[in-house]
Amino acid sequence: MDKMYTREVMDHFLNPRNVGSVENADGVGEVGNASCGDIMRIEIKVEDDKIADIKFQTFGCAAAIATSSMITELVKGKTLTEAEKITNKKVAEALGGLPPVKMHCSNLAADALKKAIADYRERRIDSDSSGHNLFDRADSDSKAFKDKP
Amino acid sequence: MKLVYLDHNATTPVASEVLEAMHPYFREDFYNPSSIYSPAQKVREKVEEARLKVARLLNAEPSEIVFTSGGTEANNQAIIGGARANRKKGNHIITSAIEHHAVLDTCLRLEKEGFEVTVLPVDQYGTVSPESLQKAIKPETVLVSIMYANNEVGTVQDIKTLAHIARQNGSLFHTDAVQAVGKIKVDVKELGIDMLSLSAHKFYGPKGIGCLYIKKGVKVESLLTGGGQENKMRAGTENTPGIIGLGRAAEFILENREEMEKRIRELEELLRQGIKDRIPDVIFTGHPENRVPGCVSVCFKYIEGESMLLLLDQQGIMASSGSACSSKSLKASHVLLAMGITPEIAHGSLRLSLGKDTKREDIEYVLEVLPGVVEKLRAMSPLYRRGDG
Amino acid sequence: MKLVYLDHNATTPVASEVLEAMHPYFREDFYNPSSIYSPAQKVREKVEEARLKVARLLNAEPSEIVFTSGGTEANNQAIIGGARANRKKGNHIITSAIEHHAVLDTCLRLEKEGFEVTVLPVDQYGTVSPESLQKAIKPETVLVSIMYANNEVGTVQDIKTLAHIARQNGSLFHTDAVQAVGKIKVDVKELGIDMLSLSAHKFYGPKGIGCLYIKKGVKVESLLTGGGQENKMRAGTENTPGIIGLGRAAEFILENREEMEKRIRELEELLRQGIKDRIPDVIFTGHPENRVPGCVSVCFKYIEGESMLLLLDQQGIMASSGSACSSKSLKASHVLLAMGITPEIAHGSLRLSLGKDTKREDIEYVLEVLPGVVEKLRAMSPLYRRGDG
Ligand SMILES: Cc1ncc(COP(=O)(O)O)c(C=O)c1O
Ligand SMILES: Cc1ncc(COP(=O)(O)O)c(C=O)c1O
Ligand code: FES
Ligand code: FES
Repeated sequence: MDKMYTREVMDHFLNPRNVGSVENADGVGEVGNASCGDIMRIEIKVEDDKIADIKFQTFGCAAAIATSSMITELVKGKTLTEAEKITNKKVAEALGGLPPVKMHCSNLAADALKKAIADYRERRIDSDSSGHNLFDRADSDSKAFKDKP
Repeated sequence: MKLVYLDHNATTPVASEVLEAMHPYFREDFYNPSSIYSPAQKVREKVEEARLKVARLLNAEPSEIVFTSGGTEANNQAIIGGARANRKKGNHIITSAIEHHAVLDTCLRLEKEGFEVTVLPVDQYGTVSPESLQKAIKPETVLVSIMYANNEVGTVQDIKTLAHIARQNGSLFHTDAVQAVGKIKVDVKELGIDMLSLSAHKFYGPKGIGCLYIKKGVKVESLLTGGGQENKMRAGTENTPGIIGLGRAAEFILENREEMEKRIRELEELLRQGIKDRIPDVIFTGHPENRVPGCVSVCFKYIEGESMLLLLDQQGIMASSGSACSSKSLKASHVLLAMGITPEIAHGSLRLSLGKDTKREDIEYVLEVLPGVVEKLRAMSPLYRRGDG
Repeated sequence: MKLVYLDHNATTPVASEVLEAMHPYFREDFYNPSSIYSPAQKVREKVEEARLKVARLLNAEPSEIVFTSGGTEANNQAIIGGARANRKKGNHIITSAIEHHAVLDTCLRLEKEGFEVTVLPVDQYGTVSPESLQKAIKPETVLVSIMYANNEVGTVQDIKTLAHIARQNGSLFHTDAVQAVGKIKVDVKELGIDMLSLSAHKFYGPKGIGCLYIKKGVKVESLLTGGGQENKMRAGTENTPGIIGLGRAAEFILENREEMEKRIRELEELLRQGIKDRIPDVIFTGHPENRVPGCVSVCFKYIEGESMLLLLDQQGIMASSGSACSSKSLKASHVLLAMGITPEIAHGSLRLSLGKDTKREDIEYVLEVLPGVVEKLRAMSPLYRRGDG
């Protein structure tokens, strides 16, 4: 795929980093829609306001998989504020660019991450005000899925 | 690396006997067949010989064959030329939901010009029912265009019955036989059709050449105007090596198709059974019986086609998928959607199309590689883990 | 028998380096360049490389090149597509009386669709005067199409000045450069034109491939609809060997044209002078200076072209004549008639067109044979006997 995808895209597609799910995730973000052909799900573990662990699962084309993989690498260990600053453009740049028809795939990754961080923050507020367990998996999962477009 | 080409519905290599037949017409006998001098007239003879061979393959008359630059041009010419030339009959066109874009988009273009277009639905196997045509057809129907065999799922239509309905109604019947010619027997007289498109590169002929069969007496406007070539039906200096290559490919098919079909159907069965045995959650698409040989169209749940293609490519396997990228999102195949397959599943489509040189080892290699590819992608898929979809 | 080919304006043999470049793409690298797997993507690269070479020959951008099945399709696409896409500007088209039928007949087709067509006259040398264009052009003129070099008499137009007039008026300017490319320098930027057609087989490339240059930003409707190939401008599986051959031919021209032109002009002069010296009552047609190299167009009084061609063919000389047989009677060339040549004289036209492989001996042989041929026919001619005409 010398022409269509860069070396970096192919590397992340063939050897995706951080695939899977985080045990007892602190935040979950899912964007996309299976009928449109792409769903991206990002799960994060937060420690000291930093992304201690991050995992993704993606249903989509090679560009979608590569951008998911790349974003997990870019933000791992970063503070939430830093992580939130990652734009779609930056992900695409880190991959050495994407073909024009594939640019929308990179939108998914940054959106999924933002959603995961928002989910984490929401849970803290919820648990702060209600005293519920901060890491109530079942509850948070259902919330994440309700956000599905 | 081992290379396995399983994309014969996209294009085929030129057979060595075909390339050999074409060869002299590039440099030695390069003359313009419309020229008057004897060396050019010899080329003219070869062009007419090629026309005869194509006619023979289709059971048509040589004078009914118009050479074009391929299947797309033949389809455009048939639909635009057929509809415009017979507009006094009416302004209604009927086609089907699973046509190639060269037919579908051309019908939609005519819609903008004031024609009314009815797109017939298909059933779960991709079949157009004669009843639906019977219901849709009306006195103003000038043209019906239904493809012979579908390029994605291989389903073959009952063209004879469909054409009969059109004829009873006095409407022209055209069939896009680009995926049928070379794979199954095609007899225009038996089918009772008015026009048929074919493309050489789908059956071991060269790219850039095809033809439109136009039944004697059927009026069709030409698409390209200029020199009076092809009996005024198609202007432009004849692509002589292409035409002679198409003729030779037609002859090759006439001589070898039956034997090829038998061999390819056997390998195809091996591939289907192997996939069934090795991979769970698969859905085979297309008609269970009425299918051209060699087309295995299958959807793997929870994963997406392009990713599959790229992983297969890494291992030297060349195939295709109905799933394609448009600027906004992945687009599922309009053929699979028309067959009622959900978009999620349609996104996971893979088409493996076999050809004359496909070997048993090739199939075995695919059966070795494919399960791992599907598994790898499923392991990444959020749909798979949750078990929905 | 000695064979002398002097009909290079009709078609040319594929150069050996061009055929060699095409060769791998028939069988080994036969892949569809729209496919995703790496072997197909390598073919895609070659297609884009060819586009770059063609662009370089014309001083255009690669994205401005749309591959077509030849000059005829390019002309049809430019005229129909250009006029339709810009209809809001108006419905007036201007062309000239000496265009190739692929332009002339296409304009007349548009006339039937409601466009108004003005056909500019030419002078005795076949030149379109800028003044006549200036007079004919009006606010509603959507498109002006004037050929760069004429196929029968070789006259070259002042495209730069003509295009300037069109541009000043906001009209699109197209030129049929099928007979110019390969023979003279063609620079689309310097000419300031919007569209240009070329055909590979006129300059040692293969038949069945050509291209349309469309300046960035110029809106043109596609002629063939279907798959989204050629940036949605031209549907159909790419004729990869053809495209790659066209690219190689463009490169060949870029490297060899100047040297070729010099050599061909010398031989042409030898031929002209020899005819003048040996045969009375001849009229050379075409512009005395502004002519493509290698085109000797001449009328022999009292005799008829087809008979001449057949006698020449008997001696292995291949040439052409503007005189062609239609079903009712001989038809004199519309080009010669437009130049004010009388039908009687126009019937006696002969075109000898030289090419890169033409040798001094070939010319000498023609000069040996031609006087006898003319004499033989004149001896039979009632016009000659009577001494009128
Ligand atoms: C069913 C069908 N129709 C038409 C075409 C167009 O043929 P071509 O690309 O040779 O113009 C194709 C293949 O591309 C096809 O599969
Ligand atoms: C001036 C001119 N325009 C257009 C064409 C048509 O080109 P083609 O026959 O390659 O389609 C020709 C040659 O036939 C020509 O000489
Ligand atoms: S996921 Fe949208 S096309 Fe890549
Ligand atoms: S003289 Fe032969 S065409 Fe009339």
